[in-house]
Order: sequence, then C-alpha cells, then structure tokens
Amino acid sequence: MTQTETRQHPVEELDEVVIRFAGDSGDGMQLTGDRFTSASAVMGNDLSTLPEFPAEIRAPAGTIAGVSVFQVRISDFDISTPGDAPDVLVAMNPAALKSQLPRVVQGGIIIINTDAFNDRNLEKAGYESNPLEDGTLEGYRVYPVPMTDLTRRSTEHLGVKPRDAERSKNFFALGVVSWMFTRPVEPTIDWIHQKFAGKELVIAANEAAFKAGYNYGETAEIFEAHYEIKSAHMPPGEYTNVNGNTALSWGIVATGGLAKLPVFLGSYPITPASDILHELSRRKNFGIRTFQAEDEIAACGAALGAAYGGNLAYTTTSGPGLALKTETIGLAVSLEVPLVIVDVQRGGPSTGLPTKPEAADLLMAMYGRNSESPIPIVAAKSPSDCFFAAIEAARIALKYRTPVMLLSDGFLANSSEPWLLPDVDSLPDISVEKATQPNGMDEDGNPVFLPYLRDPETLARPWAVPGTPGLEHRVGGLEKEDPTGNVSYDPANHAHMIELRAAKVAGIAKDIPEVEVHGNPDADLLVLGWGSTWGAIDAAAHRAADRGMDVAYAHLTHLNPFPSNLGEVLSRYDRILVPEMNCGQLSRLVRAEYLVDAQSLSKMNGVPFTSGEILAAIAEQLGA
Amino acid sequence: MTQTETRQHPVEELDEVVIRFAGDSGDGMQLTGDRFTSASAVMGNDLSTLPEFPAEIRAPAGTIAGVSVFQVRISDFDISTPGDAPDVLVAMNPAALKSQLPRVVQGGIIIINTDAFNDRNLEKAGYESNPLEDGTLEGYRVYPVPMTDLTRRSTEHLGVKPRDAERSKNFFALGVVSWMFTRPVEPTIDWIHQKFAGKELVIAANEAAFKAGYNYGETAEIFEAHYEIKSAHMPPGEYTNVNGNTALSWGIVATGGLAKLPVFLGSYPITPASDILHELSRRKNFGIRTFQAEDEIAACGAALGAAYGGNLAYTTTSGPGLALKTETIGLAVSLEVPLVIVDVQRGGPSTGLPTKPEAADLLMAMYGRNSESPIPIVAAKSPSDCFFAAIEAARIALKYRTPVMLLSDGFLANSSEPWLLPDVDSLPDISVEKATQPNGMDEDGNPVFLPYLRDPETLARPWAVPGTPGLEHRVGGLEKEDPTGNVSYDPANHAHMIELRAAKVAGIAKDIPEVEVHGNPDADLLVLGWGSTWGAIDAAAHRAADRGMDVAYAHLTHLNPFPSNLGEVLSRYDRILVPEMNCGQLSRLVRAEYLVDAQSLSKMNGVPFTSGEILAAIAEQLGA
Amino acid sequence: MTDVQTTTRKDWMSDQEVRWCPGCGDYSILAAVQFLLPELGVKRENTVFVSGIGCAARFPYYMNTYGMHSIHGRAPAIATGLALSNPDLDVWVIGGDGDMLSIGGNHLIHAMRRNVRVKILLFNNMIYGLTKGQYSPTSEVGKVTKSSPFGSLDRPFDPVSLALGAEAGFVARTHDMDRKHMMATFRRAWEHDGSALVEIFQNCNVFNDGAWGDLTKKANRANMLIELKHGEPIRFGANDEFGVVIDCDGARVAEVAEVGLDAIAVHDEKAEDPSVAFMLSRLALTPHQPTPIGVFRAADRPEYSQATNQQLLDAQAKLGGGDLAALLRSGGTWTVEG
Amino acid sequence: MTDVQTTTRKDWMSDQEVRWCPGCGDYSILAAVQFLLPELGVKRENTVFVSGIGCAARFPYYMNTYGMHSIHGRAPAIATGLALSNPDLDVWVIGGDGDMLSIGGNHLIHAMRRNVRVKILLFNNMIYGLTKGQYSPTSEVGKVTKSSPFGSLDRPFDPVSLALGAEAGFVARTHDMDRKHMMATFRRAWEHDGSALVEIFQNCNVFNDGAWGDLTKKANRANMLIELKHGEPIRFGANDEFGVVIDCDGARVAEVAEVGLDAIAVHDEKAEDPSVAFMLSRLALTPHQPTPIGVFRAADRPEYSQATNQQLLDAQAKLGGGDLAALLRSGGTWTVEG
Ligand SMILES: Cc1ncc(C[n+]2csc(CCOP(=O)(O)OP(=O)(O)O)c2C)c(N)n1
Ligand SMILES: Cc1ncc(C[n+]2csc(CCOP(=O)(O)OP(=O)(O)O)c2C)c(N)n1
Ligand code: SF4
Ligand code: SF4
Ligand SMILES: [Mg+2]
Ligand SMILES: [Mg+2]
Repeated sequence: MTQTETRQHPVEELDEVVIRFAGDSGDGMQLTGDRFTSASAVMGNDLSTLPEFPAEIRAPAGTIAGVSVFQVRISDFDISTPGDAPDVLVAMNPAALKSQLPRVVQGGIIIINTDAFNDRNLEKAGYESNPLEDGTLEGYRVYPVPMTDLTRRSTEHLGVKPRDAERSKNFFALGVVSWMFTRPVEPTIDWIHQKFAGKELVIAANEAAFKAGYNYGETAEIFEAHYEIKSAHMPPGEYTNVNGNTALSWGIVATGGLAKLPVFLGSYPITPASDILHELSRRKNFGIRTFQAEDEIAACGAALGAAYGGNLAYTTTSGPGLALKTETIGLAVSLEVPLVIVDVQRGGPSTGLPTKPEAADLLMAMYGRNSESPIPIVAAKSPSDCFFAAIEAARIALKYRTPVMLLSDGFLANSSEPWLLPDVDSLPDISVEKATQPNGMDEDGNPVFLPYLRDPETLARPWAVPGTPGLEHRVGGLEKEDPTGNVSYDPANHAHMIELRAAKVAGIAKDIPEVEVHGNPDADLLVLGWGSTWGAIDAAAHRAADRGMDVAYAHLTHLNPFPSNLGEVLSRYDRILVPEMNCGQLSRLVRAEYLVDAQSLSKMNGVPFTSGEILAAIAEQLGA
Repeated sequence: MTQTETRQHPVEELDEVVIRFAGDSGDGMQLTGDRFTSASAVMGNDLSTLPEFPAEIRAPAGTIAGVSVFQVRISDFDISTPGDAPDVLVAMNPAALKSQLPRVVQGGIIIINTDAFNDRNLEKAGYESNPLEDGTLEGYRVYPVPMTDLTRRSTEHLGVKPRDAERSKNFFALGVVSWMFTRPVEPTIDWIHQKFAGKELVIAANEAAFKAGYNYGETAEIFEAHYEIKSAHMPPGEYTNVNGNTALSWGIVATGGLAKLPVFLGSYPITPASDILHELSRRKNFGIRTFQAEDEIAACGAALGAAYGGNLAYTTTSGPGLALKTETIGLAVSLEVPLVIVDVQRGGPSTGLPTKPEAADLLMAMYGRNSESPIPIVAAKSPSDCFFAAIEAARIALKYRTPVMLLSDGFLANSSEPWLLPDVDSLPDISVEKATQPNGMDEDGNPVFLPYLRDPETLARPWAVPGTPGLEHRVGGLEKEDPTGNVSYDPANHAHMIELRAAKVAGIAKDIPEVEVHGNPDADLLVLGWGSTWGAIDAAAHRAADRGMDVAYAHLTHLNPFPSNLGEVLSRYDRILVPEMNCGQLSRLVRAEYLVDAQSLSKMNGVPFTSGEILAAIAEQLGA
Repeated sequence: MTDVQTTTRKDWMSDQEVRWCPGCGDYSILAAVQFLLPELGVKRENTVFVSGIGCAARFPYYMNTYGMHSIHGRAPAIATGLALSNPDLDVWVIGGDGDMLSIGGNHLIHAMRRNVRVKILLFNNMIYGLTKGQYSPTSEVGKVTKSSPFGSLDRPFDPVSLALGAEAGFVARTHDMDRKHMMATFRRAWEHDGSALVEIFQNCNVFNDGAWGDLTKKANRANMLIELKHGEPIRFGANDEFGVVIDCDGARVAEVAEVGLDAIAVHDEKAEDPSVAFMLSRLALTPHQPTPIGVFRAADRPEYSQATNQQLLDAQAKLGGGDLAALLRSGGTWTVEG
Repeated sequence: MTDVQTTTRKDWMSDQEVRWCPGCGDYSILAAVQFLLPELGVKRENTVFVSGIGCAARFPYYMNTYGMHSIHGRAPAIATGLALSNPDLDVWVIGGDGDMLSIGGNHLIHAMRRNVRVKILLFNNMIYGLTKGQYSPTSEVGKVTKSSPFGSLDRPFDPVSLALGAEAGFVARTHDMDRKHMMATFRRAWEHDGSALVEIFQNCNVFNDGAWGDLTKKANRANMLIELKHGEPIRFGANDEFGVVIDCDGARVAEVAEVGLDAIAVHDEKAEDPSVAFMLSRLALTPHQPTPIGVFRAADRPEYSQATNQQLLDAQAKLGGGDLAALLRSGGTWTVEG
C-alpha cells in the first residue's frame, strides 16, 4: 500500500491480545480504540472492550486525573471479558504511562509518544525523573516513537497548521498499532471519510497521519515482528459491536413492538445511565416518548402515570437516583401496574465513584422500600445480554402487573462486545390483554369491575386503563380490599393482601428458566455469579479447567424470585463461591434462603473482576 | 360518697383485668381510658394501654370506621402487654359493639349504652337486627345501661342543655367502670376540675355524670359484684404513665443534656411519628430547635446540616418518609457525622395502613441505600424503653460519628405503661470531644488537619465543626482519600474506605451489651425477638413456663451490629422462633449471618402480637 | 365532541361513603365538580382524578371515574406521565396546600412551566388536616399549631404568585362557599389548553375553622372578594364603590368615587406578560384584606403533550416508522460466514 | 466586628487543583468570591460553602474554608439546618441551574420564603454540565441537546421571577465576565439579613458555549445589560439613551429622548411589594434581549434563624431553663412504697 521500499517483518501468530490505549482526555483515545475494535471485528475476531473516562468533564491536560483509556481484547476464540492485564500499552503522555503501567503484564509491549515527555508533562504526571531514561521501563518491550513530530511532518505538505496537525496524532498511533496487528486499513480510511465528511482538510490530515503510522511500523527498524490474530470460530451470522447501554436501549425499543404498546421513558440524567435516555430520545420515530423530569421522583412518578395510562413504561437511573425512587416504586407495588426500573449501578456509597462500576444495589433493589414490598429483579450479564434482559424485564412487568427492577452496571454500560444479531422476528411476543369488560357481579346481578380480581394462574390483576368505558375504578396506596380495590383497614384482608403480593412475585419462579450449571457439574465447588461478573467467571472457569481444576459455575439472571431449582443445585456442592462487586449481597440472599455456606468473593474498588482474580480464588478454594 | 341508700355488693378479687372502652370518635373514649388508667396507676396496679384511632380525622358518626378504642390492662403482677382479649367491653354505640365484640373473651362483661341502639345507628353499624335482642350477645354477661338518658338526668339540675349534657356520657361510663373495679373517685374529680378549669358548667356536668355513673353501679341491681385488683408488687419508686412517643421525645430532650449539645430536630409530619415533633416543639426552653421542613428530604438534610454544624441532630418519620430520606442518609454515611434517624414504623407497603403498627422497615433500615452503606440500628422494646433507646442511639451516633437508625413502631408509639422514673443524674454521660487542633503534619512539618484520621479504637473520625479556627476542610459524597478527605478515585483507597466504614460499624459490637437469655436457658427452643414484640414474648414465655414448657427467650435492642455473643447463643438451641410484625426480616438476617434455621413467626395484619399467639407457636414448636 | 354523553351529578358519584369531617369545605368542592362534569359533556371513562395524600386527596375515591390516590406530593408528576400517555384523557389533580406546596412544590412549579394539560385543584385550608393540625406553607406567620406551639415563623407562599413566578399559563382562585363561582372557575381551567392551577379557599372546620371567614362569609364577600373579569374594570363593594388602581408601585385598592372610573384597571387575563396578574396576587397578603378571585391569567402557550406527540409524528414523517432490524444494524455490522 | 482578620485572596484558595474545563466561566466566579471575602473581613473558620452536585457544585473544594459537597439539589436544605445550628456562620450555597431549579427547586423556593440567612449563588449556564450536556430548566425552548435531539419543549424558568414569586427578600443577578459587578453583587447578598439569591450568567464553553454572549460580551454590555441601581432611574445604553418605562401593562424599554426622563422608572429595591421587581424580571425573556442585572429586590424581613433563637430565649425566659426531672414528672406520677 505504500511506495516506499519496505522490509518484510516476520509475522507471529497470537491467539489473543489485550491492548490499552491511554492518553489525555483530549487525545481521542476512545475514538482510536473504537476504530481499532471495528477493524478487528471485520477480521472476524471475537472481542471485548472497556473504556475508562476521567471523572471530570475536562480534567486539566496532562494530569493523571485527565487520563482517558480504552482497552480492547481481540482473540481467535470465544471470550467474555475485556481481559485482565494488557499485553500492549499505547501511552500518549507521561500521565498515561504513570497511571497505566502497573497494569501491563510483565514483558508487555509499551508504545510511547516520546514527544509528550517534556518537563512540564513529567511534572504534571508526578514523575521526578524521566521514566524513559531512569529504568522504570525495564522488563518491558518499549517502543519510543516521536508521534507528534512524525504526525506533523506527515501532514505538512497538506498545508495543515502544526497545532491542528497534532490533533491527528491518535491516527498515527492507530496506524502503528494497526500495522503491528495486521489490521486492514480500508475500513479505517473509509470511516475517516464518512465521519469527517465535508471537512476535507481534516480528512486529509487524519488519513495522512494514519498511513504514516502504518508505514512507520513497516519501515522503521524498531519493531521486531508484527502479529496476526486469526478470526475466531464464531457462530456464523451478522454481528455488530454493542455496549450495554446501547443494547439496553435497543431492548427497550424492541419491547414496544413486542408488546404492541407505546413506550414511555421517564428519566433524569445520571452517570452512567444517561446514555439510555439519550439513545431513546433519538428514537421518536419508533413512537417512543421520553420525558426528562425535574428529578428522579418525578421521573419515576411520570413513568408510573404512563403505565397506569396503558403505556409500557420505564424509568432509568443509577444508585443515588434509585434511592429517591423507592417511595414511588412502593406505590407501584401497591397499585400493581407494570413498570420497569433500570438501575445502572455505580460506585458508592452516596455520590461515591460515579464513573466506576459496582454491583452493590442488589439489596436496595430487594429491600429498599418501606414495609413488605416485593418486586422481581432481573440482571443483565453481558453488554449484549442487556438487550434480552430488557425484554425479559418488560415481559415480567406486563404479565404480572408489577414493577420490575432491571440491574445493569457501569461496566456493562460502557464495555462492548460483538453481538450476533438476533432475528427480530424470533423475539418473543410479550403482549398482554388489557381489561375491557366487567369481571364480576354485584348482589343484584349487575356487572361490576373488580380491579383486584386476579388471574388465578399469574395472580396478576386486570390492567384496566383510563379511557376504557365501564371499568372506572379507584386505586391508591392505602391497603385495598380483595377483590374490590376499595380502601380496607380490615386486619384479615391486610394479611391476605400481603400474602397475595408475595405469592405473585414468588410464583414467577415457575415462569423463568431454571439455572444452568456450566463447567464440570460434578465438581465440589460451584461458582455462583450474577450480573457483569459473567465474563470473568466464565473465563476463569475455563482457565481453571485447563489447569485441571474441577469447577462448576452458574449465573443468575433472575435475582427475585430465584430460579426454582436453585436450592437443589446449591445443595449439590460442598463449596459455593460468590464473586460480587459488593460486600457479599447475593451471598447473603442465598445463605438466608437456602442455609448454604456460600462464601463471598468481594471486590469493591471500582474496577471489574479479572478472570485471574477469580481463578486465584477458585484455586484457593480447591486448595490447588 | 353518696347520700342514696346503697346495697353492699360482694367484692371479688382479681389478679388482672383487660378493659376495652369503645365508642364513636366523638365520644371521648381516649380520655375515658386515660383517666381510668391514671386512677389505676395511683392504686399501684401494673398496667399497659393501647389506643386505637380511626384512620379518618372524623369518620362519619356512628359508623364502624369511626370507632375509637382504648384498651387498658391492670393487674397485681408485672405485665408487659396491654392484654390479648378484653374481659370487659364498654360499648357506647352499635358500631363499637359490632367491631369489638369478636375480641371479647367468652363469658366476658359487656356494658352497653342502650340509648345509642336506635334504628339509625344500628343501620350505620350494619346490624340488620338489634343485637341486644337477637341473641348475638348470648354467652356474655351483658349490662345494658341507658347512659345518655341517665347522664342527661343527672345534669338537668345544673341547667345544662340536653345536647351538651350528652357530651358527659363518657364520664358516666367511667363512673360505672370505676365503681365496678373499685377505683378511687378523688383523682378523677380532681382531674376534671384541673382539666376544665374556667369552664364551670362543664366541670359541674362531668362531675355529676361521673358520680351518677358510680352511684348507678352501687345502686342499680343489675351488677352481681364488683372487683378489686390489688396493687402490684412493683419496685418501689416514683412512677409515671408514659407512651412510646412521649418517652422517645423525652429521651431526645435528655440527650441534649447528657451530650452537652444543643438538640436539633428536622422533621415533616407523618403518622404515627408526628407526636414526637409536637412534643419537642414544646420544649424550646430546653434549647431544642425544631424545624418543620418542606418534606422528608429537607428534614433529613437540615438535620444533617445541623449535625455538621455541631448540634445533636435528629430526624423523625415513618416508613414512606424514611424511603425519601435514604439518599441523604447515604451522604451522612459518607460524611461520617452523627445523626439519629427515628422511624416509627407503620403498616405498608406504600401508604398502607397509616394508623396501624408494623415492624417491617428493618431491612430497609439495614439495606435501603445505594451501594455498601452500613449504619447501626437500635430498636426500642417497650413504651418506656423508647426513652433509653433514644439515649443509646445518640450515644452511638456521637461516639462513632455515624447516622444511627432508631426503630419504634405505631404500637409502642401510642401504647403506654407505668415507668419507674430514672434518677436523671444516673443517666450516662454521652458527650464527646470535638476536634479543636490539627492532628497531623505535612511533609514540611507544618501542622495540618486530617478530617478522616480515625480514632484507632472506635475508628471514628474527628468531629471538626465549622467555626473552629484552623480546621477548615472540605467533605463530600465523593469517595475520600484516607486520611486527608480529599476526593480520590484510587481503587485501593476506595476498597480501603469501604472496609473502614464497615469495620467501624461492626466494631460497635464491642461496645454494646451482650444479648441476655431469659426463661430457661437450657431449653431446646429459643424465642428471639426485637422491638415491640418484647411484651408479648415475655408474657408468652411466662405462660409457657407456667404450663411446664421449657422455653428460652432473648430480645435484641441492637440490630446492627448484632451483640457479639449472638452467634454463640443461637448455636445453643435446636429451634429458634422469631416472632415479627413483618414477613421474617430478622429471621433472614440471622439466617444469613449465622446459618441457623431460625423460623419466622410472622404477623402482618396491622395488629400487634398477643401473647396467646406466641404461646401457641411455642407450643407447636415444642409439640406440646 | 360529537357524541356528548348526557350525565347527571349522580353518575359522577362513586359508591364510596364520603369520609370527610361533617362540615368540611371539601364537600362543597366535591359537589361543584360533580355538578360541573355533566355540564361539560365529558365522558366518565376519559376523566381521571389523581391526588396525593391528605384530606383533600381522598377526593378521587368519591368520583365515579378513573382515579388514583397516590403518594404525598407526587400527583402532578404522575399526572404528567398520565397526560402524556393518552391524549384523550381529562386529567385532574387534587391536593391540599401541604401536598402541593410543601412536599410537592417542585412538581407543581415544573408542571406549570411545562404547560402540560393537567388541571390542578389546590384545596387551600392553610393547615395540614389529615395529620391533625400542623401549620402548612400557606399558614400565616405566628400560627399556633401542634408543631408550632410558640407560633410559626415561616412566611407563607401565595399560591397564585408562586405559580405566576413559575411561568404558569393559567392561574385562578375560588372558594368553597360559592358553588357557582367554583363551577365557572373549574370550567375555565378545563377549557384552557395546558396546565391550570385553581386555588380554592377551603375551610377545615376541625383544625383551622373560619380561617377564610373574613373573605368568604356571605356578609363579607361584597367588600372583601374582588371578582376578576376579563376586559372589565376591576371593581368590588356592595355598589361597586371600590376598584383596583395599578401604577408603577403596584396594585392598590381605591374608592372609585375618589380616583374616577378611568383610573380603575381593566383586567386582561390574556396578557402575555404575567406582571399585572402578579401585582393583583400581591393585593392582599393576609386573608383579612380584599382579595381577588377568578381567573388571574389565561394566556395561550403551546401545550406540552401535543408538542410531544407532534415530535413523534414529525420524526416518523422524516425518518419513517421505526425499523428494529435496521436499528440493530445502525452501528455497522460484519458477517461471519458459516 | 472587632477582630477583623486581614486576609488576601491566597488565604482563601484551597490546595486542591481546580478541575473545571479550561475556559469555564466558573473560574471567574471563584476568583470573584476569593477576592471579595478578604474585603468583607470575615473569618475563614466561620465561612462555609455548601453545594449540591454538578460542575458548579465542585466550588467548595477550591475554597480554603469549611465546605460540603453534598448531594444533588439538597444544598439549600442542608444549609438551612447548618445556619440554624450556629449563628456565627456565613453560609453560602453554590449550585447550577439543574441542581437548584430542577431537582432542588423545592428547597430553593422554601429557603426563599423562610428568609434564612443562606446566600445562594446560582451558576446558570442553561445546561447540565457535569452529566455532559442535557437541557436544563433554564434552557430555551427548542434547545437541541443529548436528551433533546429534536429540540426541548419545556418553557424555561426565569430564576428571578421564580424567587420573587416564592416570597424572596433578596434577589439579584450578575455575570461571569464582570468581576467587579460580581463582587459588588455578592457583597450585597452577604449584607442582606436573610436568604439571598444571586443568579450568575455563567458560560459553559464545552456544552453551551456563548449562550450568554449577546449580553455579556464586552461590546454588547452597554446596550444589552440594564444595571439596576437603587433610587436611580433605570437607564442603559452607551450614552444612557435607553430607559425602562413601567405602566399598567408591565415594564418595557424606551428611548429616553422619546419618552422623557420623567417617564423612566426609578428603581426601588426596598419596595415592600415585589411586583415591580417582578415586572423587571419579565423585561427580557431570552438571553438576546436587554436584560436587567444587579439587585432586583432587597427588602427587610425578619430573619429565620434569629427568630428561631428568639423563640428559645423567650421560652427560657418564660418557662425557665429545661429541667429534665420535672419534665418526666409533668404527666403526673404516683409512688410505690418499698
Ligand atoms: C411521604 C409522606 N410524608 C408525610 C405524610 C403524612 N401526611 C399525609 S397528608 C399530610 C399533609 C396534609 O395536608 P394537606 O396536603 O394540606 O391536605 P389536607 O389534609 O389539609 O387536605 C402529611 C404531612 C405522608 N403520607 N407521606
Ligand atoms: C440524585 C442525583 N441525580 C442525578 C445526578 C446526576 N447529576 C449530577 S450533576 C447534574 C446536573 C448538572 O447540572 P447543573 O446543576 O446545571 O450544574 P453544572 O454542571 O451545569 O454546573 C446531574 C443531573 C446525581 N448526581 N444525583
Ligand atoms: S380535618 Fe379538616 S380538612 Fe380534613 S376532613 Fe376534617 S375538616 Fe376537612
Ligand atoms: S462542562 Fe461546562 S460548566 Fe462544566 S466545567 Fe466544563 S465548561 Fe464548566
Ligand atoms: Mg391543607
Ligand atoms: Mg448548569
């Protein structure tokens, strides 16, 4: 692809690689990572990504707080996590190097933009001496590249001003890494043309920088080899690369069609859930109404109002917002209307670590309401699973006329993976009948409507929406008489209603899949997971098996009620290990429910589990 | 005391009696019950009371919804509940009879105001025939008394208008019952004079009605006997009769002195907690500031602000209000400031049964916040214990700089018992030192203030309140660096802080009394209780022992952390029974914590446990 | 409407026994609504009452329509979602001064600025009734109640001023002693295309009896209630002897004879600028001074739920109806061959 | 104050790196406060900044005083409790337009009506900054943002109108491009005995750059910013050629030459009636019309925390200091003999 004379480098084959692009917030690392991912997807690799943003909108340039990171793992086999430690680090400045170096595997590759290693930047990063010179990087394969300068020179001929040229240096870096891992260049060049359409100079500069980087890899004598990762044996079909928030949003879009209902979203912006609001706000042509409320209470209240009005209603938030919605969710429990509450969990307590993932709202989801106020809980296990989890949550909400909690987290929200697109026609019909007719008789034999007369199978009450003639009735948060719905202070009725509400939710266990055991079902140890730990557990279990360790594992997507066979499954294992991004919340639930000595493997530092950590815990449990 | 000739009735001795005064909301039943209680207190009986109000402010006169009830139990031995089924029912109208009759013991005494049994009232109560005539009351000892008419006649000579005279009929009823149980008349007459001071005609009418009732008992030939209940063998000392809300308020008043701090209450009215706000609002001469906020969030926020400002701060509410405060409590956890949150629990879910007790907010208190956000929980066990529970909650909050949840419930709130007044000088000193000096040094050896440098013993951080020179610092809900308090996104620091917060709360176990076992410690069965079930459990255990059943029982006043010996205690028993006014919340906590098969005895009908119900469950557990 | 239903008051009464205290002002408000709805020719099934918590908030139980007795303060938010979900509904919101102005103040002001078609009836009894008598955000300074035994210190809101400051398009006031005036005022609220707030002076005869008496007792009305009528000079008094004068210091009461009829302000409820309506809301600062009632402001503004729906239609017209399969492919795809 | 501390700006700067985007208007507001406090002669230890959540709400971290970065929307409530707990403190509240007017709207209006001595600086950038660009309650209709890709539909609040409708005693406005004006305005807020709201036009150069530019750019100021000065005719323009006329329809801009100086309204910030201040707040309805800045209203009213304390003193004077033993006996007692 170039005219210059090139030396042929040896090509080594790898089965996987984890690359971390790190630079200043303004350096375009997210875009670079995204592009590399797309090019890899086209090559048929399996892949998984994880972006990490600074907490500040624009942290001061050059500081550690301002470092923006994108990790991508590509492989020729089926993977489920973005990888533990990176094999390759691209460090665009000293702060990036300083903050990311501790994660890189020993002997890993480090590609450095040496132009950024001036005194000012070193100081800002807190380096007292230059790490390029003081031995800090011993034990790594370091490739120092004066990227800023090379970028500038490669674009000079286009008439790009030096300051503007600098902005293209991420494309230079992308070029180097693309060469190193033998990625095709066309998709990226096409993309540049599309993305910057109309800005000819920008296109030219970025393309020139990208090619210069690619050629630098080919030409410069510093690289010993370049690498190839064969395409993975992925099931055939059409794939897209999707992150959890997008998949969840699309799942919500899908439910409108599957339920044949208009979708309503009441929301208030909060990290890391806001992107669901953003994505759905763009989908007005799907008939989706989004309402940015004055706060979370109003967001949930408006969703409840829309649900009562016959829409398929959602409210999306993160922990602090969920705390505010609890009273309204309690009302939804009492009214028994369908409503899906999405909690994209983040680090706490209080404001905590808003941009870091955690999965510590499970017990709040379960118990965070006054009195006995049971609701079903569904949790997504991977970015693309967010799509199906949204459908499942809506299915339960509609069928059982109940608020449903749908748990995601900041890790799922932002990390992405290839997704074999489902056939949209194969998605389940989740539509339900609304009430249209009186369902009872009064003493005089006149037809009457009994709003709390339940379906004997599901215990769901009729969904009688305003606008339906003949079904006028009143509901409210006071205790209701069964089945008239009239206010009742009668002790026996209250006890009965408490039982009915509990039985309705418990009964959903009959309507959800049994929990499946993976790995070696006859092992002594069961690893029980939920939520975003799926990838790390799955990978760890495979690695354990490779090392001859017997381990079974199971993953819960329904946290309330539990699958009906869970107690029986747990009773089969001597040891149960529960990895969680909290201090042992699921383990408490299963201990209380089944009296099994489930041990918590807790991680609460704002960073998702690596498979290595889980592997180590498995090994410890097995005394291996 | 009267001039009329009297027949002497035989006096029978009783060891206890449970009397239920029931009438229309406007009939003054609460006042009647109160008066009877006071007269009994003066006689040295032990006693326990329970009022029950209609949910409506003024439900339509004559209806069942409008019935107001006051139950009092008096005895010559130590009691701890207001009694299960009443031995005596005073029914002022048909609705009162209809709603209360099912509770009366077989063969019980029923005193009826026959004048109210007209067609209109019978219809309003839903009677199709007159229960006085149709055999409904067979099996009871019924005393029909035309109270309205007799009252009218007894006051005629005073010039009281007939309509006004009617208002005194509760004093007539009180007179009858006072005679029946040989209560002294002077205290009541004195009280009438005091209470209605200035309203001479009212005094005269009430006094006349009261005396007429008393004389009626003595004179009329309808009563076979009257009864005496000897004074109880109560520890010597000065007693008052107190309900839980008053005791809790006084406990809060006391803490100001004991902590040498101004008390601040931020509150928003809600049943059944409002009376604490009312009582404290009257105590301005104790230097107590009460702030009625615009909502519960602001109430809790203002309390948090006052705590940060160095006051001893409280916020009081019930379940729906607590749901709204959760986000702010999470901030208090993160800031580590002392704050007591009082939840007077009521029936739910949602608005539920606002005037009925329930104890189903335990798990919300424990887990109802986003992320891992541990707080200590204290629960009162009897009306007078509310006083000490308030002091204990404040002690923990101050010493450990933490929000503390103090749980009461609608039963404790309104029911009353004699309270042997404590010597106020013997109450504990709960004062703590505020920070006044820098507590660290920077690299240059200059003194600095480290707001999160903890006391090694308690792990409490310094309480450095605005106004203190030299300690200026910033706090917030974002994760804080240990010990500087600066914002930190560092993973290791976050994990460390999560652990520290958990360890601080867990460490309180060293500083609270061990749980005591009552009854027969060597029994197979342990009854484990918390909160207002104490009275019923204690009584049931005594009754069980009387019947030769071996039972041990223990009561938790600290729900988080648990007393340090709880695990060991639980491990000693084959069976553990946990009576709770919820669906098994404490039982879940102990099952998860200690893996013991604690069985829940759940009662969720808005009515407190009777000792009989617990006795029956004990018997069932023991196969007796 | 083509198929106007003919209903009578009875059709709008539910089978639930009304549980307010005997003598409570809420009864007459209920009656006014039940008399009005037949006149409006609306359908029961398309009428929804949403309330918060409080005595006033029991209202929906007594209406033979759809109804929701929700949670304290949140009715305007819930009603907003409901109104957005179905354009055919008439959504009424009922609440007390505590419900709407204390815990629910934020939802109220946001409902006002959004101009969503919810009709809010604020039962202002200047007290918390249901919780048995604490002072409310409309109680006068110095009010002695259970929670303010030494007198309250909080300066009250004027609901009309507050709503006008919050960009309300429709604000009116009426009182529980005049069914005709209530009906006329509620009708105007119903006719307005957008959110509407009606403050109703309501007597709580148990905890705040007679609080509005200086204004609403029959004998006092002529001299104490100033009826606002669009396009007419603002006059009151048994013989219209008083009027309202507006100048650059604000609004004040004057004797017509003294200032001349020309000096009397003519009421313009449609004024784009709410300033004059605001002035009128400041005329009386206690319930013991001559006080305007009627429609303060009824300005035309785009209604929120219609605008929301229009955006959906525009998007569909521009982008076509939603195609899920295409959406899933919108981020780019690649194909793995079998 | 007797022992006035002599401090300099540096004394008020904390050791924390300021983390706003380069170019953000928040920097100049921070500087204005840091320059002002030394002039006020207040003590660092008696100064507290309480904020909610948002870019603006990071402010307390940068002040070398006491500070609390609390939770979204709740700062006015927390500050109220703090102000009540200690009369010696100067309590400042900092928040953005989302923090104060969206989720925190209710606490804001209640703080205003109570007149508790908290000084609220509202950084109005007409956008949610921290959450990366959604429209806020002050964003203009039609605003295209991440959460309103088809344009927002919500009519914005005017913070000054809202506060005046909520009984505010002190309301003012300034902007981030004029340090002197900010300092003078903040000083006035500080001097006011009660709650004070200062709206600050603030530029968010990342998500809403130049939103206030029509008003605040140096070249535009003379013709677009109307400086309110107590007791002076309200005039503006490079040569004071424009003025504000107030009549019974509201306030409007006029050429002085045309209407004559006598017709120009004289600003009275102390007026008991907030109506004229309200009129002034309606003069400009978009950030592209001549807009008043300065103190709209500074009326004397009893301050809440002092009134609270006075009630304690009165109660003590009347009832004596609290006696716990007596309180426990106040319901009547009886004695059981040993
Ligand atoms: C979250 C919550 N807080 C508090 C309450 C208690 N509460 C019920 S109604 C009410 C106020 C009633 O006053 P208002 O709204 O004026 O109605 P009114 O009874 O006077 O008609 C309060 C504080 C509640 N039900 N829920
Ligand atoms: C309870 C809660 N809801 C939502 C958020 C997310 N959030 C943080 S700041 C913010 C709004 C920021 O806008 P503004 O208050 O105008 O401040 P700015 O960033 O523009 O200065 C939001 C929605 C939160 N932190 N907490
Ligand atoms: S308490 Fe007052 S407002 Fe409530 S029903 Fe009774 S009279 Fe009406
Ligand atoms: S996002 Fe806007 S408001 Fe926030 S710091 Fe950046 S420029 Fe300032
Ligand atoms: Mg009220
Ligand atoms: Mg903003």
